[in-house]
Amino acid sequence: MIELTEQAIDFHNLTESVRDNAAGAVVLFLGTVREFTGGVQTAWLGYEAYPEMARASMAQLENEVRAKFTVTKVAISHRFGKLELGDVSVAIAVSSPHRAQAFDAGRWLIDTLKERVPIWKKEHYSDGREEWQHPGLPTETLCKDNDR
Amino acid sequence: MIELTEQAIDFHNLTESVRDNAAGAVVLFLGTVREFTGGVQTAWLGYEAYPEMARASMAQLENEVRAKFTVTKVAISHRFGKLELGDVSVAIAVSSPHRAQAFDAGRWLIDTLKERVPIWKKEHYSDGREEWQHPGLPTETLCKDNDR
Amino acid sequence: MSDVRNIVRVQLFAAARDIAGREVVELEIVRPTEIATLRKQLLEMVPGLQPLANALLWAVNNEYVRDDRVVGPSDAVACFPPVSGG
Amino acid sequence: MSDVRNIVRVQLFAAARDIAGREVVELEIVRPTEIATLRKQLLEMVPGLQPLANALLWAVNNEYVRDDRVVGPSDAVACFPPVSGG
Repeated sequence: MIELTEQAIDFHNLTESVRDNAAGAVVLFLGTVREFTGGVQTAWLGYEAYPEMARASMAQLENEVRAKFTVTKVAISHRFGKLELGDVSVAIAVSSPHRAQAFDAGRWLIDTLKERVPIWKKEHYSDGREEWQHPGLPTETLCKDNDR
Repeated sequence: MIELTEQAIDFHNLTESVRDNAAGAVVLFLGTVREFTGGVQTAWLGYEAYPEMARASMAQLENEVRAKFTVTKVAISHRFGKLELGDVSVAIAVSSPHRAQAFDAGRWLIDTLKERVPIWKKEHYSDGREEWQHPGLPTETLCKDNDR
Repeated sequence: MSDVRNIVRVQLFAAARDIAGREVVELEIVRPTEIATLRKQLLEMVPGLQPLANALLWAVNNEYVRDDRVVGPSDAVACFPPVSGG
Repeated sequence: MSDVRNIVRVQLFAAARDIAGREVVELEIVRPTEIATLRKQLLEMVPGLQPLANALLWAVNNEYVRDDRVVGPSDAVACFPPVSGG
């Protein structure tokens, strides 16, 4: 199950969707909006997606995780739009006959999603600054004056 | 939060209980009753606990995981009694500022719980046999005739 | 005091309880006694536990203990086969 | 047919879209053209993207592509900085 949504992610339903009598283990990962990063306070986050490619890319992750690991069921949901502190930005649920595979598959999915799926977050700090998060790019190329 | 219960585990509530603005990651692990193990079909499982020591032992796990990993909140619930196929026998939820620590802490908790917490399961197979699961003990010392 | 006869109650679980046919075995001790001694007494009283003897775990007051742990009548003592929760 | 002027629409996202001040840039091509050529045209049209140039990623029809990928006017082309979802 692949989902890209502007609504709050129903991670309970996502977890239920991967439960299966063939599985002995379920792993759920939630990414949540953290208030402090290295002493800097976040007020809220804006997530932007390239929707068609993000959905295709998440579906591709599901295919690849099935090829790499022994998984029974997989569900991935990513949220976009404005997220407040503590909100769930991404939820990944995996079931597997055995727990080692469930943990490894869940970890591979979130690591690879963060490398590959075309979604971007913009930090809105409590001091009013805002900054796109583009790993590898120097900050000064990304900061815009708020009035620009 | 530590729980030993004969009721169905409310893993949604357990997950909510570890969410925190200081955390960027939540990992939930569920152990569920699998139907087939090496071609042998399970009908149901009976879980027995030494309740006082199981609770003390799970509380000790919480202390140790906090010493070993950077975790924000921890919740562990184990069920006992009769469990049907697909039921959740154990749920472990961990939050952490960063995802690697959340995964590592969750995995350490379930691995160590299985080694240490005094709870035992008895397989009730679909062919009517029943068998205590005691890792390291030869099966013949554990099988009882049903009429004994 | 050294000749007062005391009772240590040993709680059994899982296959050990099934084999013994009871949840508690009462062992008589003359004075505070090591787990190693209790083990010998338990196996004499319940010979059916012999096949599990080397694997049996012992706990006192909710903590695992070794053979040289000394226990008295006020301790909560338990004996059980390897755990399999999760 | 080789002299028909065609338009490739390049979708921009995140900081690239903010810097360009628009969601789509239309680039004129004479014939099917490599991404490397589109990149040059895009940077001429939007010089503000220069500091991001080496990091920009390109996708055609929802898949990442390299500089030598050839595209025509019917392809869905997108250009954006490194992703940061999750």
